Amino acid sequence: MHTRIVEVVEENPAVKTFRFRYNVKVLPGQFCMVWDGAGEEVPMSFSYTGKIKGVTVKKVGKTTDLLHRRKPGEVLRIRGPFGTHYPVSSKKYLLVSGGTGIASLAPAAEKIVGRGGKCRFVAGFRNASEIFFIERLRNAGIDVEIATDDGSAGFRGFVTELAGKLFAGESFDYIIACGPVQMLKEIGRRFAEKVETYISIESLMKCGIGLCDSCSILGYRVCREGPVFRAGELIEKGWLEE
Amino acid sequence: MHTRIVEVVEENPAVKTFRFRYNVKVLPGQFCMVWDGAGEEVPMSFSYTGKIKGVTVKKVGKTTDLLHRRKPGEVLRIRGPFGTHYPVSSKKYLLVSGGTGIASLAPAAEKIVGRGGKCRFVAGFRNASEIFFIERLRNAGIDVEIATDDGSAGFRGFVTELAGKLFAGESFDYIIACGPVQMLKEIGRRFAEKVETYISIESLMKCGIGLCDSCSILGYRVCREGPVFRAGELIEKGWLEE
Amino acid sequence: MKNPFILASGILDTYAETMLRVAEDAGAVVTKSIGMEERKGYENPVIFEFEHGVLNAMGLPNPGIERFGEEMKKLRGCRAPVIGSIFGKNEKEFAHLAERMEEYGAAAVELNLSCPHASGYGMEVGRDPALVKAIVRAVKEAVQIPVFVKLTPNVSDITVLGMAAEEAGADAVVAINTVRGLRIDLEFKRSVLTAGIGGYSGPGILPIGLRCVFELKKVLRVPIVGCGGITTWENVIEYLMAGASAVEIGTALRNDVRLFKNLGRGVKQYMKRKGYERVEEVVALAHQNR
Amino acid sequence: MKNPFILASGILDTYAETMLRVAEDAGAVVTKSIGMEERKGYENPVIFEFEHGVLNAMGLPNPGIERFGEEMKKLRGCRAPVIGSIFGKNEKEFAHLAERMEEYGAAAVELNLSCPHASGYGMEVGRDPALVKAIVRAVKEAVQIPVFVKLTPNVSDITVLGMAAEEAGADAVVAINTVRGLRIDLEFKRSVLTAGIGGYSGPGILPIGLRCVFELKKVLRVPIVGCGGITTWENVIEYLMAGASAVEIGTALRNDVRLFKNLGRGVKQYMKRKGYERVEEVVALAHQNR
Ligand SMILES: Cc1cc2nc3c(=O)[nH]c(=O)nc-3n(C[C@H](O)[C@H](O)[C@H](O)COP(=O)(O)OP(=O)(O)OC[C@H]3O[C@@H](n4cnc5c(N)ncnc54)[C@H](O)[C@@H]3O)c2cc1C
Ligand SMILES: Cc1cc2nc3c(=O)[nH]c(=O)nc-3n(C[C@H](O)[C@H](O)[C@H](O)COP(=O)(O)OP(=O)(O)OC[C@H]3O[C@@H](n4cnc5c(N)ncnc54)[C@H](O)[C@@H]3O)c2cc1C
Ligand SMILES: Cc1cc2nc3c(=O)[nH]c(=O)nc-3n(C[C@H](O)[C@H](O)[C@H](O)COP(=O)(O)O)c2cc1C
Ligand SMILES: Cc1cc2nc3c(=O)[nH]c(=O)nc-3n(C[C@H](O)[C@H](O)[C@H](O)COP(=O)(O)O)c2cc1C
Ligand code: FES
Ligand code: FES
Repeated sequence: MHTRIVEVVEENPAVKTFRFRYNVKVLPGQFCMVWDGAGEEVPMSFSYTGKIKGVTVKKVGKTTDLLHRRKPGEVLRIRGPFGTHYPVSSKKYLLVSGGTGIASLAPAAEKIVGRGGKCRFVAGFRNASEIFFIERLRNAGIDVEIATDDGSAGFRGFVTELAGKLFAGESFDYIIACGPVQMLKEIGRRFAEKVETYISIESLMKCGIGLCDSCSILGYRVCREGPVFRAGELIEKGWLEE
Repeated sequence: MHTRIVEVVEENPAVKTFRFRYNVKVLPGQFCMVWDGAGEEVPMSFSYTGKIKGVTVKKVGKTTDLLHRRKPGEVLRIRGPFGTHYPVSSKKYLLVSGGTGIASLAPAAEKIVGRGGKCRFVAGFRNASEIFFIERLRNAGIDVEIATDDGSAGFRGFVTELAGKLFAGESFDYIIACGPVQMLKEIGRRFAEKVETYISIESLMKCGIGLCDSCSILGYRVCREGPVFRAGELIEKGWLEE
Repeated sequence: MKNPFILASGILDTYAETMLRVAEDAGAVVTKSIGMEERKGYENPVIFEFEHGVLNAMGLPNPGIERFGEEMKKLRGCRAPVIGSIFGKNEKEFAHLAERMEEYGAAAVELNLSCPHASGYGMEVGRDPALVKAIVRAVKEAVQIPVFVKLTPNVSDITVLGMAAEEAGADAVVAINTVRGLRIDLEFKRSVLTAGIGGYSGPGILPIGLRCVFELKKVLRVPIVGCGGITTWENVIEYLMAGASAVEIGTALRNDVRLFKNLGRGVKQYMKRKGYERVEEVVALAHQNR
Repeated sequence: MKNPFILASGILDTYAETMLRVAEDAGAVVTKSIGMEERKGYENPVIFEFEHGVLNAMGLPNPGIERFGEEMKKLRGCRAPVIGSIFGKNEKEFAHLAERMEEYGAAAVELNLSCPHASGYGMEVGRDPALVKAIVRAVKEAVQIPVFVKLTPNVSDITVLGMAAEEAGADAVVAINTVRGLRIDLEFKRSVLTAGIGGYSGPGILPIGLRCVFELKKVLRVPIVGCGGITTWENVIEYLMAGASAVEIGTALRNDVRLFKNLGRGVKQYMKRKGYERVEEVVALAHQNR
């Protein structure tokens, strides 16, 4: 479906959020295929799942660079929502994001709190200048802690370490995480055996509808059986050794 | 849809009723395309519109002859229901049939009575040996009078004349009629200006779905804008002169 | 033409009265394909409707060119130009049929070189570029009115046929006629049509029609009339952007004889929204944007 | 083969792990078409899904025959025979690819002479009966395993290709690959696919695939594998009755990786109801009943 961009928000120098109307039910963790008619069609997680949907795009290459030039009023084609979603309930959650991983976790955190669940959120960034969405989360009453690689804000070090510290002091029903694959594997190694752990992974998407096999890992189509997986399921199949 | 014949009733030496399950809402006056996989596919009015549907077939040629050999348990393919239906309400009706025209009028009469309407039914046949469905109608509490060309039963003469007599003595809200085209034209001539008159006409059907024009008369597709027409509508277009 | 919508041949166009009705909203109407002699067509079933469209093998039923004169007479006052569709075995038949159509007052003739299920006619003739050329030449010599050539998609390369038609002087090409198709009845263990293989029309063939128009537009200078699978105004715009200057519509009319009116509204609104004033501005746009 | 359901080439068959998953319910699986060198394929969008099916122009992305050996190794324990699909420019490439597939343990090779959107490959080769013959001959000489030839419907007469394949020694033909098609994006005024024209698959092409199988059955003695548009078990029976001895299925798997299991149940129940014991009894029934 085609939709017009209603708002563009610069989250940090390399990340912009595009808001648009898309009248379809979307669950946190699901993604869409976004096409502006000029660049490539690319997968993006929904960073807003309410009435005005949104995707939050990091400029990393040709297409994301083109997308960053899009202005309100311009048209995007959205296919989706596709894929699995984060478990959302009134239980107690530890959410762990790395970089733009925060984009897909933010709506999950809001939904959990909305359902009466409890969230602790640890968000990792390379440095202070890359931080975004923290205000949004705090406004929703979510307790966020930050980790940066260089210590320019919050905890100095990997977000997985920070998560480990929190986990040592408190008990959680779920851990859900989104970020670079190395981070997700570390999450898997640390927590998957101890608590229900869900992770959202990226993969090369072409069709988005479970047809082409380009996104598959370990026999799972990331576009359909993922992008949100129970970490234990992947680990059983040898994901950590991959 | 395919369905199995559940019952075959011999109505008279040349007419058989085939009953079958067909779980679709059908209104009296509508027809279907019936195919047994061997002969041609032919249009037939629904003579039963309740749970177990039915068509009542007069043997007039190749295909109807083949149909007459079909036994319970054998398969028919039914397409439909197609076309318009008789107006059915709690008003007062005069129903006029000629020959197998009684097949499509019978369910209308039953529905009218079921709705609390009043029916007088005049049924024309060539002779007494061709009479059928009269029991059925009387069982439903409908007052039926018969006309035969040779006087072998009931009134001697055309059913249109008998209808004229009734009409002279009583007032009706609707006349609905089904039978040979000359009879229907006579109905039109006699009554269309005086009372709401609906007639069901036959025409050569191929597609049944309004595509091929084979059934069209006066710019109307009999399979879609018909087979039940308001007589006045056709008369305005010159039907009586055709 | 007051709008780009043309009634396709074979749909609601055997009788003048039905055509007059459709013509109220149409830019033009094409008659049922008419041949030299009366033909009854195949026995029923001649139609199979399913989710993605319709299969038909009518077998070119028609009253023959002589008797069709009566219908053409009734079409004299028609609000839209009447295009006479004709089918024949060879140049001679086509030329004769075209002459009669011209005498009857047809605004143009459309050569059915594409019906997929009548042996000796239609695509059996229209698949051969040399025959296409010969027939178009013969018809062009026989009549003054414009000559449209309706092409079959059931070929390896439709552009070869389009170029043959253009070289021979065709004034426009129409693409596409139905796609050869078959469905089987599981109970009766045979084709759903008496004739066996039929022609597939309706929304399921839209991508094939669009592809053919797109291919033809790359090589032709004469106007292209797009046909096949149109159900919505969006489909109409797609055909225009693929390279069609007008469209023919058949199958979708079964559910709505006034379809053209509704499509017209949709197309107009789209054009207004995008700032286009004339249909021509939309034609072949998809070729510019690669 | 434990059942007549074969995974079609290009769907969920680039990686061994996914194929192993589909293979649990399949009679056989065909690999993604593999060529001489790695190809990335076209840029996104390469897929367009709509009501009547899917258009794709992937551009034959594949790791190249050398690297594909790794996947084939992982497929050694596969519960279903693995058929290696290959595409090349000429006899030599095809023969080489087939040899490698045989070395890798493929149970058969399927020659992709039919992909409609990769220039220099697929149907551009497979439309020419002489080339088809030459390629099939070369492959037959190169390998011992059975050779399947996958045909394109985008031709005037698919039986000519089928006969060429049979004469050259093909052990089976597969019909059909996708149908050339196009859809246009009204906002972006261009094809919905980067490559422009793509291949149409899914339920909308069912009548075309059935028709091709029906036509081929009339002239061929080698078994035919039906393919194109199968979504339900009824569609499978239609293909069998049209003349197929087995079927390949692609597009419908996207919504149900265990589709074969469900289809198998439906087919079995139908056969029981009708008193057939073996699939072969159903094959080509529609040819008997005219
Ligand atoms: C399910 C899913 C959800 C995603 N959600 C987001 C999101 O919310 N925000 C966001 O900024 N990005 C997200 N991505 C990643 C995003 O799709 C890529 O960053 C984007 O496709 C890069 O396109 P490009 O042309 O700008 O980069 P390219 O020039 O193509 O490549 C730049 C880098 O991006 C990587 N990349 C390219 N294509 C993909 C792809 N399809 N999937 C993953 N990595 C890719 C390349 O490997 C390379 O490292 C998501 C990816 C997936 C699979
Ligand atoms: C809307 C509609 C409802 C009908 N309902 C009934 C019904 O309830 N019971 C019933 O017995 N008959 C009904 N008929 C008529 C029935 O369709 C024909 O009697 C039948 O098609 C004759 O087929 P045949 O092969 O046996 O006859 P043929 O050998 O084809 O012809 C015998 C006679 O039937 C006429 N006929 C053939 N085909 C048709 C046709 N499609 N429509 C009308 N007349 C035709 C011929 O002109 C000829 O006079 C209906 C027709 C229509 C159009
Ligand atoms: C019932 C039917 C009859 C047709 N008869 C003819 C015909 O006589 N001559 C012709 O050129 N095309 C004929 N066609 C093809 C249509 O004109 C048109 O090319 C085709 O149906 C595709 O368009 P659509 O999808 O809008 O129907 C017929 C199509 C149908 C469905
Ligand atoms: C995404 C996609 C990729 C395909 N790739 C190939 C391929 O690499 N080789 C091939 O021979 N056919 C390929 N095909 C064609 C299918 O194998 C099959 O012939 C076609 O899709 C029709 O079957 P279906 O309707 O069941 O999908 C592909 C089809 C799709 C949809
Ligand atoms: S992107 Fe095609 S199967 Fe997942
Ligand atoms: S039977 Fe075809 S239009 Fe009525």
